[in-house]
Amino acid sequence: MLKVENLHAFYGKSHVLHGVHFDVNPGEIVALLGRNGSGRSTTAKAIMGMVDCTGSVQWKGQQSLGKKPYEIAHLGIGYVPENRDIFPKLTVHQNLQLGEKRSGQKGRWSFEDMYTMFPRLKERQHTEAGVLSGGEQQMLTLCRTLMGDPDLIIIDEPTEGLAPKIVELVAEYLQRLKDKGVSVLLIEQKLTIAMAISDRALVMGHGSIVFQGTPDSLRADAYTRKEWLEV
Amino acid sequence: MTAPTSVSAARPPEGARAPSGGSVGANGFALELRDLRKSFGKTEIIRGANLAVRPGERVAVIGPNGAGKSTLFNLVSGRFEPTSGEVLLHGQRINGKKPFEINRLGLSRSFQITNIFPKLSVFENLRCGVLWSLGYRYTFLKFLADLDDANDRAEELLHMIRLDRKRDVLAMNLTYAEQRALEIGITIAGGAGVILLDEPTAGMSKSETKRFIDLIKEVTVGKTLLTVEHDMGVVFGLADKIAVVVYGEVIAFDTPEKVRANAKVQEAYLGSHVADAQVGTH
Amino acid sequence: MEFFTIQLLNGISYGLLLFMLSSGLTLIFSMMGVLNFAHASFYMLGAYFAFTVAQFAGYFPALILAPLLVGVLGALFERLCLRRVHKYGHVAELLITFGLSFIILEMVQLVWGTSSVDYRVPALLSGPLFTLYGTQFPMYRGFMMLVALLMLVVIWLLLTRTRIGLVIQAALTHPETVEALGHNVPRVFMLVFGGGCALAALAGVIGGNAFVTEPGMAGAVGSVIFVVVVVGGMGSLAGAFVASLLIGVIQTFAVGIDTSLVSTLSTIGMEVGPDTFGYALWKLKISQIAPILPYLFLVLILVFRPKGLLGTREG
Amino acid sequence: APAKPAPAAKPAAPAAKAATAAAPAAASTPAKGGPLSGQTVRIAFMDPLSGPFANVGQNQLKSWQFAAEQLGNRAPSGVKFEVVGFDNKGSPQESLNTLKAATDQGFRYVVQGNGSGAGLAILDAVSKYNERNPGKELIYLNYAAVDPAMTNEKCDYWHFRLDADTSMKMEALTTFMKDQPQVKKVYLLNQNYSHGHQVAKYFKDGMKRKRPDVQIAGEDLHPIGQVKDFSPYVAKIKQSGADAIVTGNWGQDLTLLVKAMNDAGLKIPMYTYYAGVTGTPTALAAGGDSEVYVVAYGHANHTGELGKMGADFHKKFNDDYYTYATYNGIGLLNAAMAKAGSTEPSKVAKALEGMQVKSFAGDVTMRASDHQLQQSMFITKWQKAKKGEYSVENTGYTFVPIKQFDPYVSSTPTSCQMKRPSGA
Amino acid sequence: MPVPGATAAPIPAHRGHGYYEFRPLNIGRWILWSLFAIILGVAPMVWTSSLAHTMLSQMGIAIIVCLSYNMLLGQGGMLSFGHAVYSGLGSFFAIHALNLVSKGQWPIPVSLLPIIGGLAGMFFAVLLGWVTTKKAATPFAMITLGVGELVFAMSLMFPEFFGGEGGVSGNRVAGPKPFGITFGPQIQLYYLIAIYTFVCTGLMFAFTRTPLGRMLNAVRDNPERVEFVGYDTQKVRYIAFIIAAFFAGISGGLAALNFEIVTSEVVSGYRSGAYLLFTFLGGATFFFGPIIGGVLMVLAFVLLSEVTKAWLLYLGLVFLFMVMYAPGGIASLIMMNLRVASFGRLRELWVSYLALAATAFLALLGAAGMIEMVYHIKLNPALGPELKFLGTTLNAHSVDSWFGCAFVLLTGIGLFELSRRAFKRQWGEIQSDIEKEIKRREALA
Ligand SMILES: Nc1ncnc2c1ncn2[C@@H]1O[C@H](COP(=O)(O)OP(=O)(O)OP(=O)(O)O)[C@@H](O)[C@H]1O
Ligand SMILES: Nc1ncnc2c1ncn2[C@@H]1O[C@H](COP(=O)(O)OP(=O)(O)OP(=O)(O)O)[C@@H](O)[C@H]1O
Ligand SMILES: [Mg+2]
Ligand SMILES: [Mg+2]
Repeated sequence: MLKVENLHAFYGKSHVLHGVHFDVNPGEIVALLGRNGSGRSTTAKAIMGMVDCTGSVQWKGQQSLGKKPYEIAHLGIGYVPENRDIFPKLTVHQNLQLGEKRSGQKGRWSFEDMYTMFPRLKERQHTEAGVLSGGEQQMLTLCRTLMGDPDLIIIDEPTEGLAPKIVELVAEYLQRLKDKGVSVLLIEQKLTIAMAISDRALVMGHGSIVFQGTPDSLRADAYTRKEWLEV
Repeated sequence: MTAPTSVSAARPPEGARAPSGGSVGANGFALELRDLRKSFGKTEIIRGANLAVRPGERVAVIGPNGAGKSTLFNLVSGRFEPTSGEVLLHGQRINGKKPFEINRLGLSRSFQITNIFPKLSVFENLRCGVLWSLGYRYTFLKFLADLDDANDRAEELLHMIRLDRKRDVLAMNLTYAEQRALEIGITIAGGAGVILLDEPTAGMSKSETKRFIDLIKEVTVGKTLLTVEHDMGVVFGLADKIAVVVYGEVIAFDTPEKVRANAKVQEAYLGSHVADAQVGTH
Repeated sequence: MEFFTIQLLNGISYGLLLFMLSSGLTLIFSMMGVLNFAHASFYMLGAYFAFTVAQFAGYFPALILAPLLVGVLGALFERLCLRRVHKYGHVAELLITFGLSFIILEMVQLVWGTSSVDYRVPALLSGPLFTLYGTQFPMYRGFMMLVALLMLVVIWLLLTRTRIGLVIQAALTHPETVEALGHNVPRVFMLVFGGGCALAALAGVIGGNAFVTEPGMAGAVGSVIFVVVVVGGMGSLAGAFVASLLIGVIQTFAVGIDTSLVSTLSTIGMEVGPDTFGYALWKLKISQIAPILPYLFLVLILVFRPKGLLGTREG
Repeated sequence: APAKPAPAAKPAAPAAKAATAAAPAAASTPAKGGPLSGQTVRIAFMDPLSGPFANVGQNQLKSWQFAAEQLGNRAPSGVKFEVVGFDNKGSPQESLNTLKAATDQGFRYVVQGNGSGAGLAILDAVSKYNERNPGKELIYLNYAAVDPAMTNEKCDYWHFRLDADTSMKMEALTTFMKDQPQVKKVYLLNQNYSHGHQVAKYFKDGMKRKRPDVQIAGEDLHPIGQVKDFSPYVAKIKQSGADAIVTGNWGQDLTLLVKAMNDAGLKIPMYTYYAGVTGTPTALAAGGDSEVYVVAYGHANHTGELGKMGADFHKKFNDDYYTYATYNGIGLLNAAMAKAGSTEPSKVAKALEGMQVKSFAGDVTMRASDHQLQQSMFITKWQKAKKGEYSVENTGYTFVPIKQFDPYVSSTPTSCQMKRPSGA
Repeated sequence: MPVPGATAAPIPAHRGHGYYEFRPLNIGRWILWSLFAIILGVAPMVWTSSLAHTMLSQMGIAIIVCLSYNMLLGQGGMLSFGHAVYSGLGSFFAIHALNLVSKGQWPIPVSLLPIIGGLAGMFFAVLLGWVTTKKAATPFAMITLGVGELVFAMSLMFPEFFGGEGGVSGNRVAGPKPFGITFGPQIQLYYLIAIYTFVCTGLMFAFTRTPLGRMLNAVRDNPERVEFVGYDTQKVRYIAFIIAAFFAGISGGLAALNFEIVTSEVVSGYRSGAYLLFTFLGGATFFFGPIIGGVLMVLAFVLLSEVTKAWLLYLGLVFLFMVMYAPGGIASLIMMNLRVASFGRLRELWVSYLALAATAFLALLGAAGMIEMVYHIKLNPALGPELKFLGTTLNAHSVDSWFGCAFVLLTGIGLFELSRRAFKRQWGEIQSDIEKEIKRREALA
């Protein structure tokens, strides 16, 4: 479904991704692991058309590289950025509204689904998102993207700042997404959870993919873990 | 134009850095919350929190998202004013005081979202943190370059947070982890005895977190430390005591072992196996 | 009573007029955070365009065409200039519109000359609408009030029935994220800026003949429209509306008040004479400062309520 | 303190450009030549040529250049005049810069009129310059700045005013109004600055003398240029029961007032100073019929040479010639230079004192005691132009003279204690 | 904050309290300041006309006021629309003081009157500043706008103090005359202004290196955090506001001496706007930017307007393009090139610069020719179609002139675009080389 080939990305003059190859199949959770600064977030941004890049990104057989972020979003890719870019002056509900690509569109998810998933958000529905607690903001970003009804969702560090119990909940929900036919590209720091729910794991190092395989094979691969994950 | 010198606020840095954890209040607590409450509009977020921290203690504050941990910090540090209840710093009541007044009384905090001076160099960032505590106030009759004590202290801090090499880099050009380190650096710069850290290791990888914990331990020797954390590895690695905040109340305040064993905490927060797993991987 | 009623009517109609002048600015300033110093210049362009169009096609086509033309110009300016400087922050945005206002002024003087043009109220709308206690209320004024109210409704619908307002406010802090959610942010910005300019021009079409169409007309409304927006509160359409009416009414009634501090002081038994220190200030009558009251109001509001009357943020 | 002689290092960039303005004099010029034939006097014109008041300044520059071209180069002196524009942007401080630029370029004659602020600045600076640079004196011809102070407490030997000052105009106006029996209650509405204060003050003084029965129904001062809507003032005027308005307002403060009165249907006469200034007639015409009187030293329907000049000016520039002071200005200089036998300002200034020349409305005299030109005054009325009357700004309206006063009527005393340079 | 010479010198390994350091950059600073002093001293000997002297005097005045404005804008992040209130009130008080001196009622030498102006500016800042600086950002900007409008309106209403339309005039030849210095001749006054300019610039620069100056930068960047390191942000802003007003007042006092007349225009919004525009144009992010801005302000108002009637149009266009392409002002352009120079790479660029300059000049020539023709047609129709333009004669009615100008313009633009692309590539390469070099040095350090 998503096929990334020979992707190079640049921030101005600095070359960050050096030929990334991987793909994501329908209904699959793929974990993208790696150390800080290895280029995982950049990969996500490159797919979304948010950084300068060359190479090829094919989405459902169509070249999406070179398109504008909003065009890519309309093709069905959702993106949850890593630093919780909630819109601080809008209410929680308005944040979610902005997730919809067209207002009032019918997709897999409704506002109610979101509020049942995280009751906390329902309580805070009419507060400015800027005053939400760190964790609440994290939940909000996730839901906001889901409102756009994507077929693939790229999530950058969704569990950061979440209480352990909520982390479990998120893991559970990611699996539910998968059941609904949504593919997930999960960028994670917390190995345990990533390994537990993903179908496949990718490890990134210095801007390229240095390992591809099942979580089990990664668990078995002590070298990769030591060299590229530092656990 | 120099601000009036109020003697009580001027703290000799050496004294503050000495392992005393700041002066001790009448009742022996460095920081005490008494039935603290805070409402935003109709919603009461902090519903009668009580906590008493002894000087030199390292306390981890944990609790579900939205429980009110950051809000507690905001109340204590003067960002918000409590609706009712009391905050005592070294036995002195500080509710309703402005952040800068509280800071001058010896309490300093870091932020959950990095909050530094992006267009100043690392060294300048630290020096800004140092100035007031050395009594320089609003003066414009002295050159910064001549303030030996401030410069030395800033250099020392620079070394402490291991950013020597980035001395003259603008803060906005630092990597995330470096910015977090700087955040801590500014927080401890003024030599406050009570330090509040809000999720200091968020967004860091395991190895960085580990390094960072060591750093925090090192720079807060002898101080009273309160830190919010979700990473149980950090919590158990750092804290002498744990305070559990749920729904705006402190439901438990005890040693790590006892807290972990506490069923109420398990139910409200830890969610059994993840906690174990995390602690395990550490 | 008679005086009161007439002044109330005057006050309300002046307030609505202020709202008409500033509605486009409210849209742009509140939504995009751009202090558009060229707003009044677009207002002037609207008047001049209408003057020219009206010569060929009549007033009512001009009422439509002039705002459209100016809207397109505004959108072009956003596209070619403003967009580039967005990343440098508010001061840069402000200065580029400053530069633009110079250019528009010079262009207007080149095309239409340095003097006023003979742009008249159409015959259909001239004459009194009704007469109250022997004072006429002009029909054109009624028309202006109507248009101001229409503008209010249209902007309100735009902001509440569409998500344009949300998109823009969100984009102020995290434009990239908004785009990643599937919204074409640059286009929305362009449309809003163009729309704001078109509103300014509409005010110009209507204000140009009610007042005077001359190169100085932009400068004349220049800063008072900022007062309206800021007093009302950034980000608040309702605020701007309330502020307009309030300023209109206060200013109008102040004209009728001939008391000064001297007279107030003397009623409480303090004698202030020409030798008293600052006598010039004490003897100032309220009516004398009526037209600058909005600025006083602005300062007081900002000191005691920096968010403005109904505002939600401080800028 | 002798100033360093200033070698004009900067090339005179704009001077050359505008100098071409003086095209060969029109064929109709009577009596060509004179004793100083062949000499050229360059006059620096300093008024706003850009910015909000550019329209007025541009018109006045053209008027000066036109008058120089038409009236120069002929008897009695035969001197040719060249008028060069300097843009002072209406600002007193900028005027001082343009004055420096002009002196650097060797100009010895300065004309200015648009605004007493700039006028007083120039008056003061010229005085100081002449004191500090003996032998290189400048003459300042003021053609429109009407602050009475300039010929009273602040009067200066090197300053000559061609316009009538506020007090003189008010003298004429009150003399006219005293004979209007229907005027019983007057409302004074003025801009809150020195000019507005003066209009109000001189009106009250004059009326008290001439018609003590006339009441002041109300008096308002409003901040200059700040009022967008005059309807509250109109309501107040109406409530006061006034049957006439006297105002020194100009620009939009005047036009908006007239419009508001029309809108409210308040039909009472307005006595004004500045309804004739560029742009105002257009705005007045667009506002509909109203009863507006203007007091001035001239009007739109002169006949004779001035009338012809007006027609030619209109043909040439498609603009109105209303700064008739240019006619007197050039005439006075011409005569004074002939009398002095020189174009040297120190001599010309002396000759100008008490100089009498023929003008478009009888003789005018430059009063020696304060350098205020004594001249006839007119009250004109704004109305639809009949056939043969001059259509002001192509509006189809005109200002018709309804009363002319001889110079003595509007002559006001002066408190000037002129300090004359030794030997003058 | 990156001030020339402020850029990092490597820290000496041993930092003792002896402070006997040899910092190479201090030499650079000495040179810069000496150069500044020399320029101030020599300028009137190079430009000798009386217009030039008054312009140079005004430049000194403008430099002080723009620098003081930049204390607010560049260093404190406070966008003021009412700075002229303080310089202007300074002017008024100084001229009244001057008149008292003239009358012999005040025994103060004329040379100290600017300080009276400064104190007056300061006094009003103390009075009005507390409410003004309560907030930063938009509320601050709008309060200054409101206060500015109020003061300006008042200045016209109170002729008793502000002198009405004619303002207040004075004669600077007054009081004692040490060494025969009367300040009558412009040149004497110029040197007084030059001394004030030098000293004030020095003081304002010194201010940037003091604790308060630094905290002001911190308040600009992150006011919230400042509160948590013990400082009251409002107080920081307030004190800085007062100091800025003091210097503004000094410049106002000098202006009073220079013009010997003060009218209400000095407190007008136009003035404040001009300070803002030209401070920005000079460059608000660098200390020396406003110096350039001040010089340009005088050049624009006095010279440009004499050269062409279209000066406001040119000014508008300059702002448009500067904000778009050099938002850091001229100072930032200079600093960018200095940086390249310090890595020894400037030499490679001069061909490109030459090409850029030549082509830009060409384009400008064409554009200016057309603009001048339009203005000529509009303003001087009666003078015939011919006009002089930079030594040639254009005919506004002839196709040739228009075609010629258009041709020059288009050729200029075309060539400019070509050389711009080449330059951009080259510049990019140099920049990335420099980045690499910096990284390398960092790694070594
Ligand atoms: N805006 C930027 N400009 C320049 N360099 C950048 C920028 N953002 C990231 N980089 C650099 O690109 C590299 C990859 O960054 P990226 O954010 O993709 O890493 P990551 O794997 O997501 O790490 P993290 O765990 O910190 O999120 C890093 O070296 C980083 O310094
Ligand atoms: N200014 C405010 N106005 C309204 N509600 C607020 C405000 N500040 C905080 N809240 C609410 O108070 C609650 C507690 O927030 P707080 O940030 O203290 O949580 P937290 O315990 O730090 O959680 P996390 O671990 O997720 O950071 C949240 O629900 C938040 O939405
Ligand atoms: Mg990342
Ligand atoms: Mg929190």
